[in-house]
Amino acid sequence: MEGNIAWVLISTALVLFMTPGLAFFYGGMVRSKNFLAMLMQNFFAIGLLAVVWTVVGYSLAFGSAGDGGWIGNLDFLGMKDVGLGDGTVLPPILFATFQMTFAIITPALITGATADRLKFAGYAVLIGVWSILVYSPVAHWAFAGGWVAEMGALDFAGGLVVHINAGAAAIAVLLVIGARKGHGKEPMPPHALPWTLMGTGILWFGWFGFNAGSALAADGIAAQALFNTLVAPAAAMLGWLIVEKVKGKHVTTLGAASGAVAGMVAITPCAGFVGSMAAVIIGFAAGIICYLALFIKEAAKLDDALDVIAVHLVGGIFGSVALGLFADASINGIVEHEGLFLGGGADLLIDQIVASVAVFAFSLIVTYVIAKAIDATMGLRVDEETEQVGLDQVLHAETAYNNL
Amino acid sequence: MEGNIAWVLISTALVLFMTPGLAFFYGGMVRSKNFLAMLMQNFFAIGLLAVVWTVVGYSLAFGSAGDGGWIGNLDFLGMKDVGLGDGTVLPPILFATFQMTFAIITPALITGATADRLKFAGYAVLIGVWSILVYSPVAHWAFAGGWVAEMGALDFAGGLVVHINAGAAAIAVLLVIGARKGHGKEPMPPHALPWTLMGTGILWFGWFGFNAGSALAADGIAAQALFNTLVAPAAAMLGWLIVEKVKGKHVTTLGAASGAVAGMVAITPCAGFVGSMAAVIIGFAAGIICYLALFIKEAAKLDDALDVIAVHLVGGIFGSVALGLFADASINGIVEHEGLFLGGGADLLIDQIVASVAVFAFSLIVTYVIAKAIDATMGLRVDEETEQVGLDQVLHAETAYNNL
Amino acid sequence: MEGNIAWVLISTALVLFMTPGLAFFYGGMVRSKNFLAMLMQNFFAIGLLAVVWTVVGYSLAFGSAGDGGWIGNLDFLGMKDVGLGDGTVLPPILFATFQMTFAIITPALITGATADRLKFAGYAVLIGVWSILVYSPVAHWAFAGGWVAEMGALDFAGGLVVHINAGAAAIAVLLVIGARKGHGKEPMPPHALPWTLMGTGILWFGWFGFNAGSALAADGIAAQALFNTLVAPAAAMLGWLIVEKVKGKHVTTLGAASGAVAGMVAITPCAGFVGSMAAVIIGFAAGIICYLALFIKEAAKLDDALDVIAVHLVGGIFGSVALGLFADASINGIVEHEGLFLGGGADLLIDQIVASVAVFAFSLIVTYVIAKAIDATMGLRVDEETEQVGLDQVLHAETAYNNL
Amino acid sequence: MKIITAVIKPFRLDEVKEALKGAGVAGITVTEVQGFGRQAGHTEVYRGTEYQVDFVPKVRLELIVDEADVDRLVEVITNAARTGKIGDGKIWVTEAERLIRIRTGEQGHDAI
Amino acid sequence: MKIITAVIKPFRLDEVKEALKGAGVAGITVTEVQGFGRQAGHTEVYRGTEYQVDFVPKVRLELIVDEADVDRLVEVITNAARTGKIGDGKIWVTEAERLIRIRTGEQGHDAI
Amino acid sequence: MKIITAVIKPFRLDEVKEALKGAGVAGITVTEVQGFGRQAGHTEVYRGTEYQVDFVPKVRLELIVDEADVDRLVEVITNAARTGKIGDGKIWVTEAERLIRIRTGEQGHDAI
Ligand SMILES: Nc1ncnc2c1ncn2[C@@H]1O[C@H](COP(=O)(O)OP(=O)(O)O)[C@@H](O)[C@H]1O
Ligand SMILES: Nc1ncnc2c1ncn2[C@@H]1O[C@H](COP(=O)(O)OP(=O)(O)O)[C@@H](O)[C@H]1O
Ligand SMILES: Nc1ncnc2c1ncn2[C@@H]1O[C@H](COP(=O)(O)OP(=O)(O)O)[C@@H](O)[C@H]1O
Repeated sequence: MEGNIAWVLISTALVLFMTPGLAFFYGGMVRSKNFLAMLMQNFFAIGLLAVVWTVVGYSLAFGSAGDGGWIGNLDFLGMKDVGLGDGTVLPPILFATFQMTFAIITPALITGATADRLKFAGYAVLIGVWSILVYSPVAHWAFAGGWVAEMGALDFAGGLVVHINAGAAAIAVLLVIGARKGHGKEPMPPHALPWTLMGTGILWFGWFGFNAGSALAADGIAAQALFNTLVAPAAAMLGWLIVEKVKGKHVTTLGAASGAVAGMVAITPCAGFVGSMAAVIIGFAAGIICYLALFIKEAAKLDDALDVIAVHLVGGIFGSVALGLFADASINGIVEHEGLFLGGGADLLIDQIVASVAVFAFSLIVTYVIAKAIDATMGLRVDEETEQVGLDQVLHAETAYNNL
Repeated sequence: MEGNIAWVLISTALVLFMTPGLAFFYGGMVRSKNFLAMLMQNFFAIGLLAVVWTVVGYSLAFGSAGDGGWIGNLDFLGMKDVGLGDGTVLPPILFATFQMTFAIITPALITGATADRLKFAGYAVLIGVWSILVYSPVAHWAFAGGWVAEMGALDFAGGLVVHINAGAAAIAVLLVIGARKGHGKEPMPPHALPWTLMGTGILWFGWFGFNAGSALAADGIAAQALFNTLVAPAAAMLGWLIVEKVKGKHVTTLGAASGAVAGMVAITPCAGFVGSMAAVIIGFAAGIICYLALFIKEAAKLDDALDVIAVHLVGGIFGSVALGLFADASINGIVEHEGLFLGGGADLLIDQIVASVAVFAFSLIVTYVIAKAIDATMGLRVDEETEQVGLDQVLHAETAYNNL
Repeated sequence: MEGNIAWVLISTALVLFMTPGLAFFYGGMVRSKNFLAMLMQNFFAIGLLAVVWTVVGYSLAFGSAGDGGWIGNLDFLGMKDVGLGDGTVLPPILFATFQMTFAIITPALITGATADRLKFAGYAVLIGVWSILVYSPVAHWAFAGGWVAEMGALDFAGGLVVHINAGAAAIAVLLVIGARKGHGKEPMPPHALPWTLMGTGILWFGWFGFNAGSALAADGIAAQALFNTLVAPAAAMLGWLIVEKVKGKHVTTLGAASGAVAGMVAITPCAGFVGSMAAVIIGFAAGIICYLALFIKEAAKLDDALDVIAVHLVGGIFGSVALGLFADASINGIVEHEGLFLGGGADLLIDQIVASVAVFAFSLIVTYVIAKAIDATMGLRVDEETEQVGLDQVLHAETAYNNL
Repeated sequence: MKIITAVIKPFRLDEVKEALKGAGVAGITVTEVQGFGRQAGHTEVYRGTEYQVDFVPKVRLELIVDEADVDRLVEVITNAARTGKIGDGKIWVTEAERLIRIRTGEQGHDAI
Repeated sequence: MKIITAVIKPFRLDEVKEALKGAGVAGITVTEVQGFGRQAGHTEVYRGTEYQVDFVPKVRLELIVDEADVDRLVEVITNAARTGKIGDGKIWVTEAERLIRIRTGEQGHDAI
Repeated sequence: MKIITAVIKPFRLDEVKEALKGAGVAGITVTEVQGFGRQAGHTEVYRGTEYQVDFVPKVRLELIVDEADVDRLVEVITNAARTGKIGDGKIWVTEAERLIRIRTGEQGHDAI
């Protein structure tokens, strides 16, 4: 058990490290006048959501686990009775902390879509409420033996709970706040891609904890998940770069980074359920598919600034559905129905699709209501002048770079 | 045992990673002409102190452990007889390495107070001597069963040994070197806060090893310490930002970072001794208290450039004392007298106060003597022109950013 | 076993994190117009080589392990039969993943020598082919019980396989592509050393996984390797800075970083085979020797832009040979012949020298042929105008920093 | 020949550049600058301390043009740069005695 | 109207700005520049190799002022920027033929 | 006195500086700028979208010199900066009415 505890301890630290990584992944892509605001949104997500999760979120998600239901209960409010364990099980407080790091990064993913225009106070309320009304229920469905799990759908590390969930929420918020000023007219190039690449490195590193840590043990399944989390993003990078090269003339560093992240997203639901070559295929396909999904935002007239839809929503859906094709009982005994391509029929595939649609719809609708309510009351978007001058100066009274 | 070894191995790596994190946490806040010098001081601390610790420091700190005394002995000079263990205990060489990372970062903390004006050679001698004359004794007192531990005071991961110790030393050095040229007259805004936020992310990540690693086992106590190290800084971030908002009009990214670090500091002595909601309370209070402690440096007319007093000294004292209120035997059986708020009476509280005062006074006095001696002989502060031109160019013949 | 698995899981993540670290270590030193290209080369190495290793590289390296031969077989193509283990052994898929991270970073090391002038497509082919024709064989020789191991030479974590191998390859590629335009005439100062220092911090952190992870167990040997990986680079930093101070007037941050990396390189082959004070001595000597080796590139008229020869080749040779002096059976029972200084005679020393020469020669020759072939067909070096304008813009249609 | 120098708000640069292109301008040299003027600076906060930042980021454009084009181009810049809010910036005109194109050695009007 | 251009040491910028404010100046445009001059550059070290950096960071100020104010302001800048050490910089004065305030279209003296 | 302003390609700066040193020039002020001109900008790619970057990095040099030296120095700069390819840049000359050395208060020719 000590070895398992050691692995989940470090995995928790790794996943927490992803949120700063995400901050910089996104932050390098925004204009420099909004860099600190992006960092702030992400770091603040740690501050607020750790407390929300401790007080109520964990209980709502993991109370009455295994009930096949829609939401947890209030048994664990304030981490009551979430103890240290007796040495023979994973300490419950450790499991709660590991899950906390997922609850933190999921709403933070939204900030990529809404870059450069969110009011800070509105954002704070948004993610706090969202965490309770959207994240905890969906986590209950899929991670805590709720109806999704009972139905038979699988989600190793958060294809449904994290990526589709956040991706759908991003669309909802975009529908409420609209596009950046100047969107489509002026180019808004990344102000400093090196930060984005640094963020990518940190994300990849942390994702080993995210996926392989979700085995909750230091065993062969964790090992396979680790392998898959290295190889699928690698293959996705190749996939993305190949399309990029075919469609334009250049392979870009942002493409390499984006492809890798797309692969991380897609392999998330599959990590501990699929074999080695399946991971290569899923990754490679994800790189291509997420690249092609970039056009969606234009078609849908959504100013998804940093492509949360293409990378997280589409990547999450693709990964969740791909699990219905590649799930492999020889990798993980939990797999009852193997994937279609392994001769397990369409059972799992259908469950995966149903679950994806359900999470997408639930998150989209509830998030829309929350965002609309905030926008109508305290406001969710800054005024035009703030947007011109930059969020850093107006909201946070700071400037990212000071030379004089 | 393997699981425990695995956890302490990675924890050691995590704590070592904190020193580069600290370098950037501080480095983002100084002016760009002194950025490299700040990085240099911190990286050099690794270089010098790892060797000092190996040769003599570890022995002075952990020799004759459990003697209730003031200093160790010379049994382990050059890591003599510090072996690999027999597989049933934590390898002694691993324990020595874990402790080494603490011995490295503690004097490095001082560099925040003295930013922009330390002579490199003087600094090198200062931390080398300090490590032997101040750090090793204090570590012996509290970590190696010296008089502080025997008295009954507790220090899970370094509230006394690391933070009060470094904070008091910072005051002493400030008394010797005085303020930066222009202090109080010209604004000296952080040259690039993104580096500071990156440093914060690394510090938080590494702090999981610092605190939860101090359990020296992969067990429930480590798990609770990990939880506390996530939640207390989160709550502290909220506390700091709330005061900031109440007193000014803005919440700042530097405030979010500073609040989080204040929470990390305060929870350090408590991490494996207090329960979940206690951690939330300690963290939240630390955020408020450390913010309010910012005024001390003005009152005391000390140019504590990057607020080592407010964050490390005050945070460390607050955490150490708070342990006397919240220590919880149900979390950790080592706790003999529970905290005042848990009905354990004032015993522990008094021990904690005595220990805090003792460490503060010892470090302040001895450091003052060392710093004064260095200043009188080789000089501890650069000349005025060097300060104007910048330390990077004059001391290190380098420039942080080269565009032409 | 769980504890061992936990340690190798996290070690694998740590080593993978080194490649982004290397990207920034190098990236800070190039001119800003080539910063992204450097990042791209390194991140792309992950993308391509993870797939190559999965499909064929692992099998060629570790197939028919222990045969005392020159190359593996095709048994594990596509990770066939590389399973999850039965819980009593390290999962084979985990071992394969750990080794993958070494296969990724080794060719990436070359990019430091060839900075500012490699054609991306040529580079991609180069490292892909190199991985198969050079890396896999050499890994087989030393890591998989091939002829080098059978002869009796030791390589704990890659002095031969990683550093001498990459260093020799760097010379070969330099012989093919020649010097940067303006080399020797205009100064080409590092555009932003803070990135280099950040990279150094990440490298050091990751190197704990590299070296201590190579114990493949969470045991005393791993602990000693961890200690050595902290202390040897620290001592090397001191060694480098002392020579720097003696020869010039300044100690530089780049010197601190370079010295530390030199120490990491030199201790790599020795990490789990030598004692504590031996590590201090090896490190200290490596700092001095690698500094002095900087002159080689001038003597050899090779424009080794970021000193891969001095740091990796010379550091790797020195460490490999030093093992013949300091190998200590009391640290690791695998050591049959102790080092010369421990009274074990010259047996091991000779083996180490033979192995170093063999790896050097093999890598130099085969790499030269590969590079020459690529250069003659698709081209390995950009044209002059691209070099002037910068690789970022021309090859990747991106700019690292955008202010307007 | 005349030199038109304009200091404008950074987020109008694109508009001004396009307008000048439209007006047939063949070359501009642009510098990032910091301006101090009637437009108040702003307050920044550093760990509980407020301080005033007097300088506001601006962009400085420099164009060498034929005397005959000056009025028209000043007009073009003014229109494209104007937001009507304080801090829109200034334009000033100076005399250029000679102009040389480095590549060809062409001088004066031909070098523009 | 005249343009005063001054190249000064960066760490005197604050002082010079305050002095100019005190002297009633309503606007300044500031650029970070690199200067080469009598003040020797410095040596930097790159892995054992020394190289000479000729350029020294400086700050360039530009003020459009009424002719009548030139002497006074040159004096103000000189006093505030002077350290007495080599490299204090230069001030030069040129003629501005026109000045326009973009926001209002005001011209000449009114636009200052 | 005259002011020579030159906008050149960044990678020629070293050569130009050395040539000017060789020609006895005692001071130069250098600014990083972005140029728009005949030299086409380039295309950048952002996640599948191409956009045109019109501005090209350039370096701007400013030298105050005696009238008598102008022709010679323009020649020196031209030769050192020329690559013969489009985008080599421009040199222009303006009149400086006064020049002051801050350190000493020297004026005119003595202040150069
Ligand atoms: N007299 C001046 N000389 C040089 N630059 C000036 C002058 N006055 C203003 N500027 C520049 O123009 C910018 C805008 O001026 P400001 O007074 O703020 O508002 P407005 O443009 O509405 O007059 C300033 O930030 C500064 O860069
Ligand atoms: N002739 C010149 N033309 C343009 N700028 C000059 C000239 N001479 C000096 N400068 C600028 O003034 C700065 C200071 O000049 P320098 O000769 O170093 O010392 P001093 O100011 O004491 O004369 C230089 O760094 C440069 O930016
Ligand atoms: N009329 C102009 N006014 C100001 N700067 C100009 C002008 N024309 C060109 N420049 C500057 O000179 C640079 C080079 O000019 P360009 O037209 O590209 O090529 P060439 O130097 O061969 O004429 C431009 O990038 C710009 O900075």
